[in-house]
Amino acid sequence: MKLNRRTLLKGAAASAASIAMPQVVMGADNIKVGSIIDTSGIFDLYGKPMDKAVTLAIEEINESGGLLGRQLEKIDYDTQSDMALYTQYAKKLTRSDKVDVVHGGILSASREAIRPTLRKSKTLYFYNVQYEGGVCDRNIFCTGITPAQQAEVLVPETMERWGKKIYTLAADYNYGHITAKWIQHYAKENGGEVVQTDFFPLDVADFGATIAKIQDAAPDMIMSALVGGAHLSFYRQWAAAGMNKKIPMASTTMGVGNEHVVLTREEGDGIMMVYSYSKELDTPENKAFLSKWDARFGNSDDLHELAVATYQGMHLWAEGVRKADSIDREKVIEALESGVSFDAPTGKISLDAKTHHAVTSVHLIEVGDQKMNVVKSFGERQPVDTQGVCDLEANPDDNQQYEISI
Amino acid sequence: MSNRVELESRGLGMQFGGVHALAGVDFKLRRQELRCLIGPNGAGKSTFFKCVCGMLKPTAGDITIRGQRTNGLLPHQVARLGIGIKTQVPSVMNGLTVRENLWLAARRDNTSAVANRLVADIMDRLLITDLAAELLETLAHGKRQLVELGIVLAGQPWLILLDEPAAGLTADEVDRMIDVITDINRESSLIIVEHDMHFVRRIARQVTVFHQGRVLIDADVDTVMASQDVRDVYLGKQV
Amino acid sequence: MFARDVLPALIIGVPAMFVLPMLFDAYTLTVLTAYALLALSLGFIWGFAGILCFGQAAFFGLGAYSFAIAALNMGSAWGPFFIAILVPAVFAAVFGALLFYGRLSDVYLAVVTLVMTLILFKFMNSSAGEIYKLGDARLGGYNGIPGFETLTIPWDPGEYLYDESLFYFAFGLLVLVYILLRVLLKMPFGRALVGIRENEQRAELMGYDIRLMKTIAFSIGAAIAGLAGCLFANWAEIVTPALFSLGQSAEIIIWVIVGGAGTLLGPVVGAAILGYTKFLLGQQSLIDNTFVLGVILILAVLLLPQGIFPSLVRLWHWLLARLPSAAPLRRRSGRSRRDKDV
Amino acid sequence: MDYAAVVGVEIFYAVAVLVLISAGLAVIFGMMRVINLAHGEFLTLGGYAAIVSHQAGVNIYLAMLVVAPLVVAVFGVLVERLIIRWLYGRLINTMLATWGLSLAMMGAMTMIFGNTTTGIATPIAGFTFGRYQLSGYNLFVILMAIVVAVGLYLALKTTRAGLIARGAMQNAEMTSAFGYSPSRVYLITFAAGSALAGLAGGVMAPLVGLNPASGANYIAKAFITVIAGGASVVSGALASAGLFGVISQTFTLLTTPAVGEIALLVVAIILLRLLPTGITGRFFKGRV
Repeated sequence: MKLNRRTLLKGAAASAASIAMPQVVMGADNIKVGSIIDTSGIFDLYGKPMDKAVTLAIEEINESGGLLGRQLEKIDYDTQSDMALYTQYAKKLTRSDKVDVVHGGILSASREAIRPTLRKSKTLYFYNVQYEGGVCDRNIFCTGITPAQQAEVLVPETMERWGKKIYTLAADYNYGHITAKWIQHYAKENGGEVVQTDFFPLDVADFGATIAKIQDAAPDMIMSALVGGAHLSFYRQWAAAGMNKKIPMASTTMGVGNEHVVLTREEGDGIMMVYSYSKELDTPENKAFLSKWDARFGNSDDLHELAVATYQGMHLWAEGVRKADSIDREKVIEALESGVSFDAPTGKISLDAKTHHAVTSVHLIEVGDQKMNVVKSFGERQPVDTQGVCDLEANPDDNQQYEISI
Repeated sequence: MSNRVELESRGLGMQFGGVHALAGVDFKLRRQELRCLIGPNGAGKSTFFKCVCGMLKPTAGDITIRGQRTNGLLPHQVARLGIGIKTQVPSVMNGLTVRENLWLAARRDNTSAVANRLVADIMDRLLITDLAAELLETLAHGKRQLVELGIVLAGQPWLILLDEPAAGLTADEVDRMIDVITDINRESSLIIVEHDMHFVRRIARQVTVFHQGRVLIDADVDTVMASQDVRDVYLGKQV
Repeated sequence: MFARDVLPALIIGVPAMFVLPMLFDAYTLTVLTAYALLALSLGFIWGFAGILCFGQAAFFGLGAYSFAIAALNMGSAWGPFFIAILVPAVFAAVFGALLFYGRLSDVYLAVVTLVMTLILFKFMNSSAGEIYKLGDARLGGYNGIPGFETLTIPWDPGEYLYDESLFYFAFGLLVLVYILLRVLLKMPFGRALVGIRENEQRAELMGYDIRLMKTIAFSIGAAIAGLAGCLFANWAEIVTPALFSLGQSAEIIIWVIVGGAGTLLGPVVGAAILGYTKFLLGQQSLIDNTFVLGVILILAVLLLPQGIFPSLVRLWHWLLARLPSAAPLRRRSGRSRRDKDV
Repeated sequence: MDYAAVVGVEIFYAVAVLVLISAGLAVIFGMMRVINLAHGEFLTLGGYAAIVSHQAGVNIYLAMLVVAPLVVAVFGVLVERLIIRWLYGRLINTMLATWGLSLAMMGAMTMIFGNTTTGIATPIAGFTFGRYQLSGYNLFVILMAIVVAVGLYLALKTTRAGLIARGAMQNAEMTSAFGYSPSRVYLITFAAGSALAGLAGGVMAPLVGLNPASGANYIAKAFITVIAGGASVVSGALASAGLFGVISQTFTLLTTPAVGEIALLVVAIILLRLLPTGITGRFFKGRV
């Protein structure tokens, strides 16, 4: 009966991947890498390049002989931007596919949906996305940047250039609320003030009233932590009112969805941000990475921060396996905690044992000519926000996402 | 025949926007009476009918049924006073069978066993037992009129309001309808709104003529038929 | 009643409960069961009481959220289980009374229920701030509420209901609710509801208070949807505002119409088939999933307006009627036409 | 004072957007008793038509005001012939079928255009008003809404086609007695409603980041505006757009956008509860 069920499922799920790579070839000896990402639905803009990044990293590792002499096998599911499917596929990955590690999740909600399942089933989990910080769970490694890593650099740098009165606009969910707090924190620390913070539900696409309100408040600069397609309208309407010539803007989120390419030069030029990655980074690692990406996928138009973080997350995990010389979860976690690093496209990246978050370089970026031009780079930034609340060395059994209070 | 007044309206008025569909109707119905309401189109008889059964809320005056003031009661509340209503266009449950239609009406006040018996009796009386399992949507107009009458009877009302029961019936069916109505009248009072004067002549004793939202004349059938005023109204002259 | 309504459900339901987990994964079956229950709730109020609610997802979401919030505050899960049924039922009773006593029907009813769902959706989505807190539970906005207690075996609080045991529990509830609904529909209240669906005016003239009866039916539907939401929350271990979304409401309607409105089994089958289809579609990337669902809905409305299940029943009778020994069967097919409550 | 003027423009703008996005739906609902739940995707399609044609070198105004309505009208003709015409008189079924169409279009546009957000820049620069910057394009949107409302009113009231269309809605047989096929009248009405949706999509395109799921942002608002407006096409849409625009914008200015949206929805529920046939069902009976 067991066999019956498996064949039934496999037969029905005749995905392109499994056609291209028949079951027989996939030896039982392969290391199974589970990947669950939204490659369709409203988040596929983020998910598709991330999926490519997983593919690229696996192929690289396999070409260089695999891990522990075994080949990596990618088992991926499209969660269709539907949170219910995350739980479902996570259960499938752990119970019937029995993967050795899971990389994936985009939204925090999707991460929180699968984190308990992966923890219970003792499956190592890598979450490779810029997020609000605060997750404290020994089973997970978060390789994306967190708000403090951005705001710590972005707020003082832009205040120095533009002035001390900040008007913050943020997406109305966890990420936005927490980022807004950090903006406020660093503004105060550097002697400035946030005159007003407005939150916008993710589907709000009309910012006319807000633009009027901002003018009334007359700030020196705008800090935007707006997210997603609907919020792109803000930059457009802002420029349409001619405001981009009057009040400068910085953002912790613009560019992740390649917004700077969608916006015209008129609309986008001059916006400043801080990220760990820009395609314009002039380092040999980045050049090499870009040429590999281009060779594999034709062009790198859709490449973004999250895809690079995913690529790096895959390699960090591989480093951990190599160092542990085992695929056993406990040994890999110990190896990762003992300090592994990777010379990544973004610069050197390593993992903080206390929080399981990334220590990474960040770069001050200014949009110009639809490119993210690097103005200044800052090496080895600690995940200070999560470090403030989480210490897995002291409490290895901790299992929650802290809301950082400042 | 008892003389007790069972339904009465005093100064009943109904206004739609600026139009007075009813302008002070005084009306009395006694026990076991069979009353026909006639009048040209727009005379107000259907509006009166709807006010009595709760589908419209009158804007002036009072309706009293067996001593209880019923203005503003809803149709189901009026129905629960023991009043059965048959509408102009047969209002039946198309997707249900004849038996189910009758049963729903019978079951409201009775136990299932009593309701079943009642339904069987009524189907016998109306000679529709052979249709018991047919869906209403498959029945011809005349049968639907009969079934609707059956639904009304299944509620065991003491007062029945019929709106144009003869409309669209064949000559044979009209004969049947008249028999049934006469039969019903042995136990219940009836108010019948009707256009068809031949039909009225065959069943009515007392007739109320509506005109321009008022009662023009209220008399026995022969008087009404002989009245010059009534003829003028039907010929469209102003009175 | 027992022989015609309860027995067949048991004869099919009980073996199915044990056979299905051998064919499919229990965790997939559990969520399909929750969906089936949700479809059943709409199938009941739409198919039998004639109330087309465009916002059945609201009660699903309310059930799930009530469960999560209560579980976080109470620390155990059986109290919340009943709260998850009660809250949507009470909410629907109040909201339904507002609508039905105001005589809203048809399109206007559809719009108002849809708007109500949107309000809940927008509210839940913008509840990320710290002030949105019920007891120990933060509403969490877009990210939802994770980390609440889930159901345990009543006599063994240490043992969680999950995977196969959760499936047995959910499926048992589905069979139970199905049987209760069938029995309800055979009772005078249920029959009168069908009467209201067929002709409101006539039901009123018969003396039935349709406002009250519709409100009660609406509330029963909401209770079932809340139960489905509670099961979903137990399965997913997280609740998010997406539960209230228009997409979720749309899916429920699609399940019911594809399965067949006017039957109880149809929506269940529709939800199971389409839910599984969606799951399978997620394992390929050739064709967009939303596109497939949309096309299915269009085709269902155009070609099978009565739904798959009643169409199959019709086909069955059509075939029977053409068999050589059809004479006695023909009469029966006439009977079964009236038994819309398949 | 300047601020009041700026706020006033914003409120007018909000009303204008509602009028624009609901006009097509109002025509189709008011004249044909069909609710097109794919209306949001019709707008999105109009947006894509404008953006793609502009990127292919078409003048931006031509793209927004001509190409977008034309493309969507042609698409509307197809939809009417393939889907809607089989369902006339079955309100709920048309709602369900067009809901399916909405999902299918969303999926199809995702497959064609990808799920990336695109857009075009606004062709009109902002200008200074006292201490404030105002968006010139917002004024253009207000102007377009006025043109649409007046044009629609005149078309229905004074032209022969409008008369026939209104006649067909009252009594289809009479129209055929006059020698016009009701089927063609329906087709043309649906195409006209689609064209209006396309126009709105085109005009809105420079203001928003467009992606295949954008329609969802519009449909609920348009739907509520039209239903709350009631049966009269122009006066209904104007009345409810005015009410909702003022309410949502006022609440947005005073509090947050989330409250603004919720306020709009709550008012919609109260309104429909009190006036179950919409504003015009009560106050403007029988007007256009």
